[in-house]
Formats: sequence, structure tokens, C-alpha cells
Amino acid sequence: MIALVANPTRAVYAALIATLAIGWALVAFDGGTFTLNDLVGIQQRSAALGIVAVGQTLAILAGSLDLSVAYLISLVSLVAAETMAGQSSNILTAVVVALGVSALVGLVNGVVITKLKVHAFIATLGVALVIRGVLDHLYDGPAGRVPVDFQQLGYARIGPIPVAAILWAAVAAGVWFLLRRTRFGHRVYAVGGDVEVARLSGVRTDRVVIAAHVLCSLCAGVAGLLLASRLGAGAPTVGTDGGYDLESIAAVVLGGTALAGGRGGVAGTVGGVLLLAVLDSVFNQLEVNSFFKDVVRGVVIVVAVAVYARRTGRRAS
Amino acid sequence: MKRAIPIFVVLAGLLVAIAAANPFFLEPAGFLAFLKRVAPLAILAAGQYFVIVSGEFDLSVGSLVTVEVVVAARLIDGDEAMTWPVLVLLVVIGLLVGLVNGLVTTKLRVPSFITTLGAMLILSGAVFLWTGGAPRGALSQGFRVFGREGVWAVAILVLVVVAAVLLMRADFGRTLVAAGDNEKAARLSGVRVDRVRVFAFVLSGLSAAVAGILLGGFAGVSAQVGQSLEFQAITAVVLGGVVLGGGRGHVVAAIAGAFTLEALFTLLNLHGISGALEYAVQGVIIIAAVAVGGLRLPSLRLSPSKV
Amino acid sequence: MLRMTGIGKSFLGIRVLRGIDLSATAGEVHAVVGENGAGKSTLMKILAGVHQPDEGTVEIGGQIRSFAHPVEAQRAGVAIIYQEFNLLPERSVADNVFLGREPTRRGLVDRAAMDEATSRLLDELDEHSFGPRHLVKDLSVAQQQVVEIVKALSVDARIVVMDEPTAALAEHEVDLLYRLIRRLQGRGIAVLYISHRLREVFDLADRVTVLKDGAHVATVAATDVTTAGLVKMMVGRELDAYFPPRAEESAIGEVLLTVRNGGNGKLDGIDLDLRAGEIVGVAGLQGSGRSSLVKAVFGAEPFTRGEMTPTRPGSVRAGVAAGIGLVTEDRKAEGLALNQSVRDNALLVARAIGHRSRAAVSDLLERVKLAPPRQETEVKYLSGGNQQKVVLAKWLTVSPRVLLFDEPTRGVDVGAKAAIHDLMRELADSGTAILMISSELPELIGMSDRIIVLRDGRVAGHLPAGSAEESVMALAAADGVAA
Amino acid sequence: ASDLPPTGASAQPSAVPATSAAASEAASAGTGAQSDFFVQADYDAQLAMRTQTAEGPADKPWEQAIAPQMVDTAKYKKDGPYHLCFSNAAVNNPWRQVGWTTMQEEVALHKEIKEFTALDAEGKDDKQISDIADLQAKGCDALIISPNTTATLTPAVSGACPEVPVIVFDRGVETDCPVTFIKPIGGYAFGADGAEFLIEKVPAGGKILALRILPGVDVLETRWSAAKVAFDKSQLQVVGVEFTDGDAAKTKSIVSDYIARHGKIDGVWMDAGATAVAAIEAFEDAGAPVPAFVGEDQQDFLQKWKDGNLTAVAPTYPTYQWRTPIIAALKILKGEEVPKMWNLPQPKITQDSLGTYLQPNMPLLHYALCGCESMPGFPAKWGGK
Ligand SMILES: Nc1ncnc2c1ncn2[C@@H]1O[C@H](COP(=O)(O)OP(=O)(O)OP(=O)(O)O)[C@@H](O)[C@H]1O
Ligand SMILES: Nc1ncnc2c1ncn2[C@@H]1O[C@H](COP(=O)(O)OP(=O)(O)OP(=O)(O)O)[C@@H](O)[C@H]1O
Ligand SMILES: [Mg+2]
Ligand SMILES: [Mg+2]
Repeated sequence: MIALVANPTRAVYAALIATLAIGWALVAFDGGTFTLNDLVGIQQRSAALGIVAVGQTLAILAGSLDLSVAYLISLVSLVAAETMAGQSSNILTAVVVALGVSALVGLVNGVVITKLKVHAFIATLGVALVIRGVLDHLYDGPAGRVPVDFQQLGYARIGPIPVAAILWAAVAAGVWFLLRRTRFGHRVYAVGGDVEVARLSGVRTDRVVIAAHVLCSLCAGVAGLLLASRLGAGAPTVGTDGGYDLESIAAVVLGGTALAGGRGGVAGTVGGVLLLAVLDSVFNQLEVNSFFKDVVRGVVIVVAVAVYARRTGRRAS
Repeated sequence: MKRAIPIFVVLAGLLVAIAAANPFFLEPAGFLAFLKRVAPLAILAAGQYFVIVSGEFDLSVGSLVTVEVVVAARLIDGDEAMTWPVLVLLVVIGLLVGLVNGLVTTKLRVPSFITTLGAMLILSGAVFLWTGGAPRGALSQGFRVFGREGVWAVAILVLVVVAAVLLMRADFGRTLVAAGDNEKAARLSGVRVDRVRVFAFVLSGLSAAVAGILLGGFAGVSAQVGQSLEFQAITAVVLGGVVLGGGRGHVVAAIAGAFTLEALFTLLNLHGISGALEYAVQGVIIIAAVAVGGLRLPSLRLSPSKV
Repeated sequence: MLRMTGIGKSFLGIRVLRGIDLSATAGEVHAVVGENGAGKSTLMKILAGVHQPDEGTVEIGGQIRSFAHPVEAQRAGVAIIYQEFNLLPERSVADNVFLGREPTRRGLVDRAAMDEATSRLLDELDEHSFGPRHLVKDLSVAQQQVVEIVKALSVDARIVVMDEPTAALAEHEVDLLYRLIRRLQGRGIAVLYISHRLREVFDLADRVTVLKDGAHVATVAATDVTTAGLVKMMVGRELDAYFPPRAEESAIGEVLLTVRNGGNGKLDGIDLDLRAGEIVGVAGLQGSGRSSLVKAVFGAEPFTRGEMTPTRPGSVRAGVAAGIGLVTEDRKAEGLALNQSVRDNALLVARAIGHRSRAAVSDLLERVKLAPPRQETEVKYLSGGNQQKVVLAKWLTVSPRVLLFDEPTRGVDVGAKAAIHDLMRELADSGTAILMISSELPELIGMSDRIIVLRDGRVAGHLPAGSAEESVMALAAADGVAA
Repeated sequence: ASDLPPTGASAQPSAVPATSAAASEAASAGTGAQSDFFVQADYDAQLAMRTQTAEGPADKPWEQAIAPQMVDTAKYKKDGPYHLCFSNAAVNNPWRQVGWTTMQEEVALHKEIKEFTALDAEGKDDKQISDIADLQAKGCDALIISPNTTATLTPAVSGACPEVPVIVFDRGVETDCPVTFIKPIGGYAFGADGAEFLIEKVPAGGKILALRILPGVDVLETRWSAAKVAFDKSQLQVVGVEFTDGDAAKTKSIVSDYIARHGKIDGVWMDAGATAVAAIEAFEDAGAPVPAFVGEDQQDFLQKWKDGNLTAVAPTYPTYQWRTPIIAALKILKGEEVPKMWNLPQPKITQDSLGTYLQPNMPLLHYALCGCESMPGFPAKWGGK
């Protein structure tokens, strides 16, 4: 048990397996079954949050955080759906435009944080408000139309595996690789660990933080595209209704990444997202009241972080 | 206090601009209405200030305000006799939630961002679990007096400001700031860091209870009453020049931040920038204010040094 | 090789450097000395691209350079060991050494190459107690210092700056560093060396530059100047008696603090008596448990075994309430709330324990000779020596009966050092019991009425006042042989 | 209230609800441009339906239908017992809470329903899409859907239609594949009812304040656009159209500001009644007489109406529509005909009928038109005494 808790990533996977087992038992006891279909559902369900959370992991590892992802997702879904306007021929343009908008928002976040030296919390909250204003100003409701071809992204399966899940896995693997094997990855950890140490060691810290934010926003953009394909249109509230801002942060932290930055990784985040999704799925099976679900989520997040803190705290003191 | 001067200048400018656009603002009734409207946010900002200056966050105050109002409505259910017992209970709930937030943060060493994010989920989930999804019951007239009648709200606001200033001048306040500035040094100087932080969270919880009583009184029961108040309170505190991360800033400036925010919205509305673009303007102003405040201060490193 | 001319720099409108000239030739060790706040580190940070000068030029290898970012200085061949620790505790040794310069193969970080190069450098330094994959947070302070040195060496530098590299090193490690510097010298590298330990300056330097209040005082050949002459240039006056007189036997009074058989994870079998009026020195190698000892006595770390009076183990507040104070070895991280005023810092302890009869702050600041004693200044704007005086004032507000000093003069210039020494003796004379750690043996021996030597967390022996450095080292080193 | 779109969990970093200090510039421009959502044909149809008599049992409006076009359901006929499934958009406001309780009680009335599986999408489109997919795999005999938004749920509903008989109610979808779509007459009728009342009661030239919740929600847009048509033709002066976010505090601030600025407001039109009491209080607090008011069938408003002897009307968006989908599902599974468009009657409460709908034993946030008074669990299940 101690060995399991020693490493937050391992701990979250242990918790994931335990939750699956307990969930399966509970559902069986309730007279239902937990089928392959449900497992697929879990992947499907977790894809959007998973992609955002992977991006959020980058921001948090770099010692920052991004509260603007939820509004950005809404914005991207609208930009994409409007550009596509139901035409398959517009898909490529739409994807490029959508990701361009995302990258731009990430750039603004990063520049405000590094060059204007505004705390990430305030900077991204401010940017979120700006996007919200733009959304409210331009859109009254769902807009644009996603062609059936692009809806494949949200609905199609390859064998039993949803394309959305594959997309999520690809994003996670890509970022994992980036963090583990590239200079940029090393520097993200350095900047998150101690920005001044990194700078004095010759790291251009501002660039790293900006790049982390651009990537984080790109992930949010991909999630926005995925959601647009699921909804068949863009929706100005899809990001905030999903609570992707705080939920993605919660998933990252649940996965053992330190909120202060510099410690953790994508593998934990994937576990964290899956854990939340399995909880969701089990609750769905049991038709548990959504308010009860919130209570359980809150408890799970706090308890998990408390467990990690006990472990790392002992060594530090 | 020196770094707080800009916020007062900005606030004064905004108030003048409002008065110019709407002379009614200068009449006692108009200004009283403004004060009444600011009171809940100003009180929340004061509570949030204690937490932020000690180096923490409290994201749970919005949900807590909702909980207070919903609980009050369900328990009072229109019965005047229940007013005072329920008021006492609300204060106790606020104190308790703050206590739990504080203990989880300090004793279990969960970052307060996460503790209070969890508390936010738990509180709003629990209260609607209890009421089945939407508020039930009704508040009594006796309860609503505090929020409906301007004099009461203003009196409570004045009381809170005075209490906050006195607290910050007392040993508690000074040690709280020191703990936020350098926890280790404070600990090694004999400061009960955990205890003062827990107390800060308790004060924040209390402020949410008071704000809840005022807001519930003002407009009655509603599920959205506390929505996004935590972000407003944090924004107000930061606008007042208080630094996220702790150790710097003045409580009066934080409260002035709340006034500024409220004045800003009033002004935006007066000039017809309501609705959509209002948020965009807000976002830009918040970033700009913090950027201007921050650029003046050299960022000195606080990481371990050999010396 | 290096020529800095007319360097000037202001922070927040305050002139920190003006018209500084400094040059170094290939293979030279050039020492830079001066009081705290003289501007030594700032000058080096300009060279390293951390700060940009307001005026003046930096010339390297005959070319005028201006560095907007540390990485540019690095590329120009400047390596620097900063005065403050500059490592990421959560990362491995190799990651730290190559931070910002990770070797790559086909675009990907080449971990094998990093590990190998780090191992080689560690070998060169004769350091075998840890390897490239250890996490820095698991290393001792001295080991971390070695990592810093390795990091500087791994840059293929033409100029190596060392800003107080020995502050955290024990004597035998200092010797290793000496050898290393000689080797760099042999390779034609210019070394800029900053230290408050003048002995090291004379041991190593070819030339010495003296700074005072941000201005250039003199650059002289090390052979042309004496210690006293150097001190005079630094402080602008002669410093006479180096240490205040020791306590009279008769002045030593009752026992104020005892530890019997104290122990914890780091310490074992500690017996300790501290009497009113005496200064007890604690000697030991790096990692021998000196800091752990004072922290345990103070209550900041637990004694899991043994007994202690008049306080209870593991509680800082019990210690403070019992009249024990601790001047920590790292004043910025553990001693001061840097954003608060001098006054608030001075009153911190008194407020923390609700001490009613607190001494007037202005009197205290006068007593610790804080100059200028402006109470509203934020502590972060003070020089190191002045900061240390504020830490002292913090304890004096509650008139402690026992004061523990952990490296009280580390990184403090000679002038402030003397003031602190005087104050310590004054406190002892007025009946305070003092326990003092210092890695500088002359200081330890000069100040102490008796010395306790620690080795591996145990008391290795007791020595009387005025013992020779050799006898202290003999007790401190594990095999009885001084390094 | 009505089925507001969920305005999201408090989790979103939405900023300060601006407590408006006075009218926006837009206000002086009258009622503004007509909504993009306005469809003349639907408007005409709905206004016509208000006077048509509904078919069906007179004492059970939830079983009535206005001008039904029946469709054959023989192909869905199967033997009981049945497994019904329900994908709910959310249970996050009193209107949905009352409706959801009513629906559960309706299920309890039918022994032939052996299982009832309901998933709550918590106001998230994406979750509702997944929920609908999940429910299809549960072997439901019929699937009832209350969509979270119209456009975005359409693909999911289209996907479900071939698998299982689908019944949609409350908000619609952009496909006619469901077997039946159940709704009260609609937003145009609701909006027009209120506006016509004010036009009748307020003298020419009177100042009207229109309070809306938020823009862009179809059911709310139709209410306003019908009211707009009526006001534009009238002699009344609409001094302001403001959005309240459904927030009582914000509503009260806005109304106070208008009273301060205009001295007198002669009528208040609202697109939903949940904040009506807050708006009335603004007049009380300002010491001004409460003008003619449009509210909804929530008890607190009805109570205030009676206590204050107000000039008021309450158009309704009846919660009894939550009973109908269960009834429809059973009809479909038994092979009985159902209307393709099941238009339920949508009464309004007037001074004359106030007495019948005001139920002092019910909670203040209860909606009077739940059609639940004769159900076995009444009133306790709805929180009444
Ligand atoms: N980033 C900064 N912002 C403001 N003032 C600074 C900054 N860095 C240094 N100073 C000030 O510049 C002066 C010179 O400091 P510096 O660190 O160069 O001194 P030093 O000679 O290295 O002293 P020490 O021996 O204590 O290390 C001091 O008064 C210091 O307070
Ligand atoms: N390997 C280690 N990992 C983490 N912390 C350590 C380690 N070794 C020592 N420390 C901490 O560093 C501080 C100094 O350690 P210690 O008492 O062993 O050394 P010391 O003899 O006082 O040396 P010095 O004071 O000269 O640094 C103590 O607070 C101790 O807890
Ligand atoms: Mg220095
Ligand atoms: Mg030590």
C-alpha cells in the first residue's frame, strides 16, 4: 500500500482499478451489468475532458494554470462550425482557423503572464472574460453546422474503439513524448520547478511559459473541435456547461501533478481523467443524483491530494 | 499602504464619473443604494483578503453563499419565529466550513486551491441534494430586513470594515501577513502558522455567511445567488493591490477593490456597455490593473539561498 | 580575456554600481571583495547576463558584448556559480547540470550523454558519494554545492565566476575546490572569485579588486597587500581586535538548558548543558548534525529520545516561551519576512507569542547597530549584514535566556561581523547562554568559551577555549585525521 | 422560470453580474430589432391555437391535444411490461424539479412499467449525447428525451430514432423522426398573453419595462418576439429591455435603477416569472406603487399578487407536460395513435382564476400548473404540507 501511494501516478491508477472493481460490484448488485459498451462509453465521455486536461497539465507543470479553456472551447466550437457551414470541403480550413484562434489565445495568455507579469490566475481569468464578452456579443445560441464527414470524429469507431478516444490517446501520447524526450519538456519542468533557477541556467523561461500556454490552448482547441463534431454545431455554452476549466485542473491534480508546478506528468492526468469518467459512468449506471455525484467528486479530489501531500510532505520536512 | 494609493485614485475617478452621468447618485438615497449593493461583495472581499494575504485561496465562498441562502429558506420556510435561530445557524455553518477548509489545507497539506475547489463541489452538491435540485421554502420578513433595508446593510458593512482593520492591526493580522510572506520564518519565530491560517479561512467563511444573509435578504431565495462570487471577491482583492501568494497588501485596499469593481459595472451600465461587451471590458481592465500594479514592483526571489 | 569598463547600475533609482572597471587575463584568479551590499554579486550578474548595465561595456576576447539573457553570456563562454543555490530539487543531478543546454540526438534529449558527461565531471572532482541520476533534493548542502560546480564546469567556459562558493563547504571540501581552481587556471581559464573569507583570497588570487558602496576602490596584486590593508580598503577604517574578550570563569552562572541523551533520526546520545554567560561553540563537518542539534534544542525538529529542560521537544512555541531563540543559518528562507518592514520583522516573535513587555523597537535597532535604522523600510531592501541584525533584533524583543546561532556571520562582511560578535558577547555578559555554530574555525575558536565537536550526530568530544584548529579537526573528522 | 437553459454550474469563472445602475442606451431605442428566431408562420399558428378547443378529457389537460394530426404507431406495438428510459437535460431549477417529480409520480401510476431508467445530463450537451447513446444499449422499449438544446441534440436524437420509439418534450429538435413531440402551445402565446394584458391595463403612453433572462434561447426568444410585436403595435412606451440572467438580485437592482431614473413605471413584462417577486419588491422598497405585472404560475408570485391585490396576469408553461410523455410512451407501445405534434393547452392565470391556483399549502417555488393535485403522493412529494 505504501509503495502504491509513494508515487502519485501509481496511486491514481490503483484508485482507478479499485473504482472500476467496486463500481462493477455495485452495478452488479444493483442488478445491472458493466459491459464493454460501458467501457467504450467511458472513453467517449472522457475524450474532451482528457484532451483539455492534457493541455492543462502542460500549463500547470510550467508553474502556471489556465482558467480560459472553457470559454475557448466554446469559441472554437463556434468558429469551426461556422467556417464549415455544413460543407465537407471546408473542413480543413475550419480546423486550421480553429487551431489558429486557439494558438492566438494561448499566445495572449502566455504573453500577459510573462511580459506583463500578471499572475496566471488573474491573466487567464481576464482572458476568459474577454472571450466571454466576444461570445456573448457575437452569438445568441448554437450556430454553424458541422458536415456529417466531420461528425465521424465524434461518433465513428474503429472496431470497438471510438475515434474520439484514439484522438485523445494521440494527444496524450504526443504531449507525454514532448515532456519526456524533448528539450522543451525538460524546460517545462525546470520553469515550473523554479523559474529563477531556470532563467539563471540559461533557459528562456518566457518562451517556455508562452509555448506551454499555446499548447494548452491548442489542446482546448482540439477539444472544441471534438465537441463541435459531437454536437453537429458550435455552442456558446458547451465549454462552460462542461466545466472544463476547473474540472481539467481537478483532473490534473488528481493525477498527482503538483499545482505549484514542476512535478507530475501526463500519465497521471490520464489516470485522473479516467478515474473521474469511471466514477461518472458508475454513477450513471446507478442513476445516482447528480448533486450527490458532485459531493463525491469533491471528496475524491481533496482526499487524493491529501494522500499525495502526506507522502511528499514527510520527506520535505 | 503606499501601494494601495492607486486603487483609491481609480475609485475616486469612477465615483466622479458615475456622479457626472447620474446625478441621482449624489443624493443620499442614491448613494445608500450603491453602498447597499456593494456591501456583500465588500464583505466577501474582506474575508477573502485574510485568506489571500496568508498565501491561500478560498474558492468556496460563492457556493457557501448559495448554501447559506438555500438553507435559510428551507429551514425558515416563512416562519418568523425561526429567523434568529436560523441566523445563528448560518453563522455557525460559515464558521464551520471555514474551519474545515482551514484544517484540510493546513493539517492535510492540500493546496487551498484544491481544498476549496473540492469544498465548492461538495457544498453546492450537498445543499441541492438536500433540497432536490432547487431551493425550497421561503425567507421570513425578519430575515430579509438586513438585506432589504439600506441602513442595515451599510451598518454591517461599516462594522466589518472596522473589525477587519482592527484585526489587521492586532498581533493576529501582523503574524498572518508574516506567515503569508515567509511561512518558514514565521514558524521559526513562534508564529502558530496553521492556527492563524485556519482563522483566516474561518473569517472567510464568516464573511460568506454575512454576505449570504445580506444577499438573501436583498433579493430573496435563488439558486444563483452565490454564482461566481468567489471569482469576484478574488478579483476585488487583487484589484486592491493585494498579491496572490501572500504577504503583501492592505485590507482597506481590498475592500476598495470591491467598491471599484462595483463602481466600474455601474459606470459601464450607465454608458450602455451592458451585456455582451461588458465582460470583455472587465477582462481587459482587470489584467491592465494588475499589470500596472505589478510592473512597479521588482520581483525578488524567495527561493532558498545559501546566505 | 575580460574587460569591464565604467559599469553602472541602479535598482529602483538607487545607484548600486558606478564606474566599475574590472579585467581578468587568461589563467588568472581574480578575487573581488567588499562589504555586504558593495555590489559584488550585482557586478557578476551583469557579466552573466542576469542584469543589464545602465552604463559601461563588457568586453570578452576583445569584442564588446551585451547580454540580454543569461543564455547569451553562457554562449560567450561565461560560467557562473551563483551565491544563492541555483538548483531544482525535484530534478536529477544530470538534469540540473545540463539545464538549458541539454544535449540532443536527432532532436531528442540524449539522456545517456548527459549522464555520462556528468559522471565524468563528478569523477574529475573526486566526488563518488552520488551519481547523475540522484535527485538534488536528496543531496546534502555540500553535495549540492558540488553539483553547482559541476554545472559551471560543464559549460565550456573561458571565464568562470564563483560567488562565495565556499560558504556552504567544510574545510576539506574547500581544499578540493582549491585544486580544481588551480586546474582551471592551468587550462587558461580566467576565474573571478568572491569570498568574505580573506584567507581564501590570499590562498588563491593573483589580483584583488576591492569594491565599496558600489564604487571601485582599488585593484592590487595579492602579494602587494596584507589582510589588514585589505580590510581597511573594504571598510574604510582599521579594525583592531578581531574578537571580543572571552567570559571570566566567575561570570558563568547557572545552567539554563539541559539535554540528556537526546536523539532523533540524525542525532544520538546528545548531552548538553548551557550556562548563563557562556558562549558554547559547536564544531563539526558538513552534515555532522550541527544544524539538526540547534533545531532540535529549539524545537523546530523533534528529539525522539531523551529529555530536555526547560522546554519540550518538537515544539517551537514551547521553546520560544521558555526563552529560547534561534538565529537560523538561512536568514532569507528561515529568518525574515522579506516583504515586511524592519519594524514588523523585529516585532514578529513578540507578536507571535503575545509578549506584552516588548522593548521599544528603536532602542533595539540602535542596540544591534542597524544603520540607518529606518523602521518602515522593507527588509528585502537591506544588505545581508543589516538583515542579520534585524533577525537579532527580532529575538532581543523578548529577551531570550538562551540564544542559538547557526552560522551567524555567513556571508556577512567584516564590519557587520565584528558588530555581531560584539553583540553576542554583550548578550552573554548580561547572562544569556549562547550556543553558536560556525564553519569558520578561526571565528568559532575566537568566540567560544568552550567547544563541542559533533561527528555523525554524536558528541565526539569537548575542547576548552582557545584550542588549536588542528585539535578541532582531529575530533571532527571520522578517522581522527584532519582532511 | 420555465425550462431555462441551465446557466452552468457555479464553477465557471463568469464575472461579476453587473448590477445595472440605469437603462442602457439600447433601452431608449424602444424594443429593438426583431429576433432572428422569429418565424411568422409559427407565430400565427400559436396565436390561433390559444382560442382553439383542445381534444381530450376536460379535467386532464395533460392528455388533451390541440388540433392533433394523429400518427399510426402499430409498428411499435409490443406486450408489457415495459422498460421506459428518459434522458433529462437537467434538474437544476424549480420548474424542472416540479416537473421531474410529477413525471416520477406518473410512472408510479402505471403497473405495466416495470423499469424506468433516467439519466440526468446536468445541463451538458455532450453528456446528454452520451446518455442517449448509453440508454439505447439498455434495452429500453421507449426513449423519452428532454433536450438540453435544440440544435446540438439533433444528431443524437436522429441516431436514436431508428433504434427505439422516441418521444421528445419541452424543447424540440430539428428533425421530425421522433414519434411525437410534446409541448404546450409555445413561447409566442406566452409572450403575447402577457403583452396583451399590459396593453389592455396600462393607459396609452405608459412606460413598460421588459425583463428578459438571456438572449439566444429559442423558448425565451419567441416569448419576447411575440411581446415585441404586440408592444410595437400599441401606444405603450417600452423604456427598457434588460437581461437579468434569471438572477433575483440583478433583477431587483435593474428595476430599482429604472424606478430611480423614470420616477414611474406603469407596467412590467417578463419572459419568465421566477424573478417577478424580486421585481415587485423593488417597487415596494422604493415606496412606489406596484404597476401592472406579468409573472408566471409560481406560488410566490401568486401569493404576492393576492396579498398586494395587484393588477397582474400569469401566463404559464405548465409543468403538467411532464406527465404526457409517459402517457404517450404507453400509448405508442400499445399501438394506439398519438398526435405527431402534441400541443398541450397553455392556460393563463387571471384575477378570476387566481383563487383556484393559489395553494397556500405548497412551497413558494412550486408551479401551480403541475396537474398533480390528484396524484397519490400529493402534496408531500412536492414539498407541500
Ligand atoms: N534585484 C535587486 N533589486 C533591488 N536592489 C538590489 C537587487 N539586487 C541587489 N540589490 C541591491 O544592490 C546592492 C548590491 O548588492 P549585491 O548583492 O551586489 O552585494 P554583494 O556585494 O554581493 O553583497 P554580499 O556580500 O552580501 O553578497 C545591495 O544594496 C542590494 O540590496
Ligand atoms: N540528505 C539530506 N536530505 C534532506 N535534508 C538534509 C539532508 N542532510 C541534512 N539535511 C538538513 O539540512 C540541515 C543541515 O544538516 P546537518 O545538521 O546534517 O548539517 P550541519 O552539520 O548542520 O551542516 P551545516 O550547518 O554546515 O550545513 C538540517 O536541517 C537537515 O535536516
Ligand atoms: Mg553577493
Ligand atoms: Mg547547518
